[in-house]
Amino acid sequence: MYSIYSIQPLLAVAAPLLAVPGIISARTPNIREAWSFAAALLLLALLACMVPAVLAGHTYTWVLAEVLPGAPIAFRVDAFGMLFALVSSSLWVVTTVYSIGYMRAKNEHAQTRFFGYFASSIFCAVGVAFSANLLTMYLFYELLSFSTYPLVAHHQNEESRKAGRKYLGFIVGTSIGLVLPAMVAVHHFTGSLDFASGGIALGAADSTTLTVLLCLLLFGFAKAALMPVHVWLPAAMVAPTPVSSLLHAVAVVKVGAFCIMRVVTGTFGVETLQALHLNDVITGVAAVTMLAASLIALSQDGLKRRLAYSTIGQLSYIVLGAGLMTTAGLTGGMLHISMHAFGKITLFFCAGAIYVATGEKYISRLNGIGYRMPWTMTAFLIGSLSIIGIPPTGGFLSKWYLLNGCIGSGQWVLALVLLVSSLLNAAYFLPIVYRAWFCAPDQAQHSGPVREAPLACIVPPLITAGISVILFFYPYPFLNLARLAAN
Amino acid sequence: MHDVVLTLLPLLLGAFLATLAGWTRSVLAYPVGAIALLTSFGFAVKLLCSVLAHGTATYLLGGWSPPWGIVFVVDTFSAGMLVLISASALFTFLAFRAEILDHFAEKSAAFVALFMLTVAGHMGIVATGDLFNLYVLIEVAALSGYALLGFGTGRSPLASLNYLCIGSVGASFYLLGVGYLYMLTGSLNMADLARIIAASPVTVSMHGAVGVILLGLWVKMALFPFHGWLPGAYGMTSPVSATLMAPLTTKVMVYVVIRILISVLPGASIPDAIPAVAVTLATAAIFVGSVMAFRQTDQRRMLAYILVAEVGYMVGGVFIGNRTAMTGAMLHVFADSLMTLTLFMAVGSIARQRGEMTLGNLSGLFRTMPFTMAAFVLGAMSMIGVPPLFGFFSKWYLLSGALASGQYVFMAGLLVSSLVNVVLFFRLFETAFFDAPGESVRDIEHWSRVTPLAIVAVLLIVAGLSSGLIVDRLIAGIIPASLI
Amino acid sequence: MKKAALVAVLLAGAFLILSMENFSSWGDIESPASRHISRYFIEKSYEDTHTPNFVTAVLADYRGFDTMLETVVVFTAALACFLIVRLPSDVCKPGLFYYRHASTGLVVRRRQACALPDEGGAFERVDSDWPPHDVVVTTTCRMIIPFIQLYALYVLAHGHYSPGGGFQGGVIFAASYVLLAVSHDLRTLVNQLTERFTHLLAAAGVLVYFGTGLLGLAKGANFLDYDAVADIMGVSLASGHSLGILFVETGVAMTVTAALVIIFKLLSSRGAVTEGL
Amino acid sequence: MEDFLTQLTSKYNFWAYIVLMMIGLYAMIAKGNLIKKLMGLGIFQTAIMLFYVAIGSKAGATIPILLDTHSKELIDFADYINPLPHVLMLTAIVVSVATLGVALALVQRIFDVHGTLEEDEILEKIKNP
Repeated sequence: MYSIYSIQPLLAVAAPLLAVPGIISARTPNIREAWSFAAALLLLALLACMVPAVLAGHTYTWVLAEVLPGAPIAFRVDAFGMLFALVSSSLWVVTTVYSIGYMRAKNEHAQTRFFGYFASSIFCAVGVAFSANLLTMYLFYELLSFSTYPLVAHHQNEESRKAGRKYLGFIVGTSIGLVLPAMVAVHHFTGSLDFASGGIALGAADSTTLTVLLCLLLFGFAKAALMPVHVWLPAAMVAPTPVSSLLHAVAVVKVGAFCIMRVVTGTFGVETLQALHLNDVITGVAAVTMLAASLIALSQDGLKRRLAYSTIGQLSYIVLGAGLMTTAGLTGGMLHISMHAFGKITLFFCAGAIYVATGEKYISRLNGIGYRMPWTMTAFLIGSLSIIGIPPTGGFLSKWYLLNGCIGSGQWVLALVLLVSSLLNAAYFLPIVYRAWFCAPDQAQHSGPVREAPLACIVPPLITAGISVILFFYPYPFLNLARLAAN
Repeated sequence: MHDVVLTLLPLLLGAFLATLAGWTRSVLAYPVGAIALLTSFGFAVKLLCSVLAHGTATYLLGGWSPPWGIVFVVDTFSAGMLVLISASALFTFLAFRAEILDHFAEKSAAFVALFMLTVAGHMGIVATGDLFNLYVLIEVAALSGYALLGFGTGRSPLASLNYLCIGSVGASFYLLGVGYLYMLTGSLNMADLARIIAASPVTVSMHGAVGVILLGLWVKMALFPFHGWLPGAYGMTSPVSATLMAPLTTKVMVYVVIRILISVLPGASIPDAIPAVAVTLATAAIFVGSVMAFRQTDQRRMLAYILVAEVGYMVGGVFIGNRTAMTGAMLHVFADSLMTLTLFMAVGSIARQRGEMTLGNLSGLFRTMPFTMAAFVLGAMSMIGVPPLFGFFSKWYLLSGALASGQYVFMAGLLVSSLVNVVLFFRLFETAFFDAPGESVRDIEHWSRVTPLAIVAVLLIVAGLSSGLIVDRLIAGIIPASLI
Repeated sequence: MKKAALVAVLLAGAFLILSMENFSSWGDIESPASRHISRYFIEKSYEDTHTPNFVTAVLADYRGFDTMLETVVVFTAALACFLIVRLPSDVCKPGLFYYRHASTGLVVRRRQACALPDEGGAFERVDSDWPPHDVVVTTTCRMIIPFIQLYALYVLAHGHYSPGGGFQGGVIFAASYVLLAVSHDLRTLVNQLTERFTHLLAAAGVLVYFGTGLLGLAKGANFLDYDAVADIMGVSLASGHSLGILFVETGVAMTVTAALVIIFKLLSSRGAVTEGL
Repeated sequence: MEDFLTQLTSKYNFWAYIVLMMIGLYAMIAKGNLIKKLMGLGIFQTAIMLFYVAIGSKAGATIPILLDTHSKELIDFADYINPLPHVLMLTAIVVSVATLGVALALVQRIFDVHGTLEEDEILEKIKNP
C-alpha cells in the first residue's frame, strides 16, 4: 500500500482532451472519428497500465498546481476512481461506434461540435474519477456541466433551448448555490479538502452544521438526480441518443453519484456520519427517490423518458450503498456503477436504434417491433434483465451486495424497499418486452421482414448486452476494485 | 534602479510625442503609442522581477528623501498591479488599432495621447507613496478618462459629465481627507504618516479624516449608492475607451483603499462603524448590481452593472477584516481586471461587427465569430466563478473570509451574484447559440483582434492555476501581520 | 429630490463639524501642520535652492513631480477639449457667412462654412452679426497687449523672488491672447496662433519640464533631480536648483499659455476654431 | 455652551469652509441646470482650498518669501506662514480649472446633442425621443 507519484493520472485525464484539436481540425468525418477512437484507446491503454498497481492496493498521485492552501489541484488514482474511469472509458469506445452510426444515419448537423464536446465531457468525467480532493472534483464537475450543455442543446430548437435552461438551472444552480458554500465551510472547519485526510473530525463542527453540510452536498451534486433535483434528467432527454446513453446513463449522472460517494466516504468519513446517525438521511433520501422514480417511470410513455426515470431510481441504489456504511453496501453501490452502466447503456442504444430505424419514440407504438428488429430487442431484453437484477446478468450481483449490506446492518426496511423497487423495475420494463414480442404489430412499418438499424447502431448494444451477461460470470476487475475501495 | 519611474515615463513621453506627431507626421502617433506602452510594460515586468528578488523598491523623485520629497514605493502587490495595468492597456491598444485609427480619424493622435496619459495616471496611483501626489495622479487619470469616455455616441457626453461631477466630488473628498491628515500630523508621506498616526492618540478628528478619505474613494470607485455614473459612462462610450477604463478605474481605486488601510492606517484604530457600513454597502452593491444587470437589454450596460457588483465583492473583502478576506479582495483586484478586460475586449470586437449590443442583435455569434465567443465564454466563466479560471479563486477567498467572520449575508450575496451571472451570460449565449445569424450579417474575425483577446483569455486560466503562487509571492507578504 | 439633497448635505455637514473637534485653532503656530515638514521647508529651502520664495521652491523642486503632473493635467485638459468639442474639419458649420471680394467689393453670402477661405487671397470674411470693430477698443488693446505679455514674462521670471511663476505667468500670457480675440475677433487670434502651433507649444512645454527631469536620469541621478542641472551648467548645487526651477517654470508657462488658448478657441467657437465668438 | 462658543470663535475658518462646501454640494445635487451644477462644483472645490490655506495660517507671520537672503541667522519658522498648503492648493486650483474646462467642453457637446442644459428636459428627451 504505497502511493506512486507519477504523471500518469494527468496523462489519462488529458487523453480525451487531446482528441479535441484533432476533431476540430479534421478534414473528413472519418479522420475526425479516428481521432475519437485514438484518444479512447490511448485512455484505455493508460488506464490499463495503472490497473495492476491499483489492484495491488497502491495509488497514483500527481499535483498539478497549488492553488489554495490545503487544496491543490491534484489527482489520485485509487480503486474506486479506477473503477469509474474504466467504465466510462470503455463505454466511450462503444459509444463512439454507436454515435457514428446514429449521427450519420440521422444526418445530424454540427457533428464536429458534437464529437468535440463529447470528448471533453469524457475528459471531465475521468477528471472527476481521479480527483484527489473536493476542489479538483468540483472543478471537473463544473466543467462537465458546461461541456454537456451544447450536447443537450444539440438540436438548437425551442425544445432543446428549454431543456438546456432546465439542465443548467438545476446543475449549475445547485453546484454554485449549494456545493460551493459547503466546500468553503468544509475547508474552513478542516483546513483541507483532501479525500484521504480522514474526513471532518467529530468535534470540528456541531451536528446541526454537519447535517446542513451533508444536505448541501447531497442535493448540490444534482447530477446524481436525487429527488427533488432530478427534474433536469428527463428534460435532458431531448439530446441525441448517444448523449443520453453515455452521458445521461453513465458519465454525467454517475459523476453525481460518484461525487456523493466520495464526499460521504472521503469528506465526512464513515465514523463521523455513523456517530451522528447522518447515514439515515442519505438512505432515506435514496429510498424515497428510488420508489418515487420507479412509480413515475411506470406512467411514462416516452421510451427515453421512462429510461430516464429508471436511471433516477437506479442512481439512488448507488447513493443507498454509500449510506449503508457497511463493506457489503459500499461494494454493492460501487459495483452498481458499472453494472447499471452496461445495462442502461444497452437500453438507450436500443431506444436509439429503434428511433433511427423507425422514428418511433413512444412505448405504445412499439407493438410487435420484435419481429422487425429482433437483434435490437434481444439486447433490450438482456439490458432490462440486468437492470431488474435477474441472473445471469451483472445487475444481479450489485443488488445482491446491496441487499446483503441492508441485511448485514439490520436495515430491514431498506431491504424491503430494494425488493419492491426491483419489482417496480420489472413492472416498467417487462411490458415493453411483452409488447415487442407478443403483441401483433398495429403499425404497418413494424410488420414484414427484418429491417434493423445500421450495423453501427446494432453492434454496440449487442456488445454491451453481452458484457452484462459476462459480468455475471466474471465480474472480477470491477468486483475486486469495488471490494478494495470499500475496505 | 530607475525601473520604478521608468514604468511611467515612457507613457508620458509617448503622450507628448504623439501630440507632436499628430500635428506633424500623424501616421507616427499610433506607433509612438504602441512603443511607449510596450516599453512601459517591459519595465513593469522588469520591476516585478526585481521587487520579487530584492523586496520593496523605493524611488526618490527629484532626489529628495521622504517626507520632504515625493517617493514612489513599489512592493510586490503594486508591482503586480503595474504589470497588470500596462499589459491590459497594451492589449487594448493593440486589439483596437482599427478603431483608434478609423473611428477617431484626425483626432487619433489626441486620443492616443489621452490613452497614454490615463494609463500613466493609473500606474502612478499604484506606484506613489505620497498622499497628495496620489490626488494629482487620480486627477490625471480621471481627466483623461472623462475625455475618452465623453467621446462617443449621442448620450456619452452626458454620461461623462455625470461621471465628471461625481468623480470630482469623490476626489475632492479625498483631498479634504488628506488635508485633515496633514493638519493632524503635518505630513503627506504614507510611511511617515503611518509612523506618526501609530504614535499619536486616537482622536475624533482622526476618525473623521479616515471617514472622509474613504468616502471620497468609495464615490470614485462607484460603490453603491455612488454607482450612478458607471453604467452610463461605460455603456455609452466607444468600445475602446470602455475596454481601457473598465479594467482600471474601479480596481485601482480599490487598490488605493487597500494601500491606505495597510500602509497608512495599520496601527490606527478605525472606528467600528466604518467596516460595518462598508460591508453593508458592499452587500447592497452586489445585490443591486446583480438585479440591475438583470434588467438591462444592452449587453454593455449589463457588463457595467456586473462591475458595480464586483466593486461590492472587493470592498466587502477589504472591510470584512480578516486575512483571508483581504487576500480575496487583493486577488480579486487582479482577477476582476483580467476578466473585465476579456469581456470588454470581446464585446468590443462584437460591437464593431454588430453595432448595437442588444440581445436580439447577437444571434448566431458562435457560428460567425467562434474565437471571440470562446474568449467571451472564458471571461464569463471566470465572472461566474468556475474553476480553474481566475475568478473562482478570489471568490473562494472572499467566501472563506466571510464565513470565518460570520458575514453570512455577504456570503449569500456572492453566491447570488454568481448565479445571476450564470443567467445573464447564458441568456446571451443562448441567443448566440440557438438563433441563426441574420441574412445581412457578415462578421469578420481578424487575427489582429483575436490574438490579444486569446492571450488575455488564456491568461485567465494560467493565472487561475497559479493563483496559489500569486497569493504567496505577491499578496501574502503585504498584508500586515496584525490582520489575522 | 431637493429635500433628499438637503438632508444629505446637512448630514455631511454635521459629520464634518463633528470631526472638527481636534483641529488646531486659527493661526496656531504649534499645530502639527506648521511643524514637521513645513518647518524644514522654511528653514532649509533657501540653502538648498537659492530661491527666497518658499512656495516656488517647494512647488518646483521638492514637490516638482506634483507640479509636472499638474502641467500634464493642463495639457490633458487641452487635449480633452480638443477630443470632445473639435468639429471634424470636413463638417460644415451651418449659419450665414459673408465674404467680400477684395478687389471688386462684392459681397458673397453662403449658407454654411466648411473651411475659411484663404485670408491672404481674394476673399475676406465679413462678420454679419458682429458690430464693426471699435477703433478705440482695438487700438487700446493693441497697445496694451505687449505690456501684458511683458508683465507675464516678468511674473514668470520673478517667481523665485515674489509671488508668481509659470502658472501665473502662463495665465497672464494667455489672457493677453484672449483680450486679442475679444477686442478683434477669433480669426485674428487664430491667425496669430494657429491651432497647430498651440498644440505643438503645449506639448513642447511639458517636454521642457520632462526634459529637465530627464537630465537627472542622463547624469545618473534621479528623475527631476536638479543636481544634474548644476553639473551641466557648472554652478553650485543650490544655484543649479534655482536654474532648474526656472527651466521647469518656463515649460509650465508654455503649456499653460498654449492650453488655455486652445481651450478658449475651442469653447468660444463651439469646436469650429476658425469661426466663433 | 461655553465650550461651543470657543469652538465657534477659535475655529471660525473651519465653520466657513464647511458652510461653503455644503452650499456647493447642495447645488450639485439639487440644481437641474448643468452649468449651475458646475458652479456648485466650483464652490465645493474652492471651499476645500480655503480649508487648506487656513491650515497654513500662523498668527503674526508674513508671506512665505524669505525677507533677507543675506542674513546668516537661522530662519525662524514662526516668521513665515506655512508654504506647503499654498503649494498644494496651487496644484488643486490648476486641477479644478482643468476639470472645469473639460466639463464645459462636455456641456457644449451635450447642448449640441440635446438642445438644452436642463437635466430633467434632457432625461425626458432621452425617454421619449
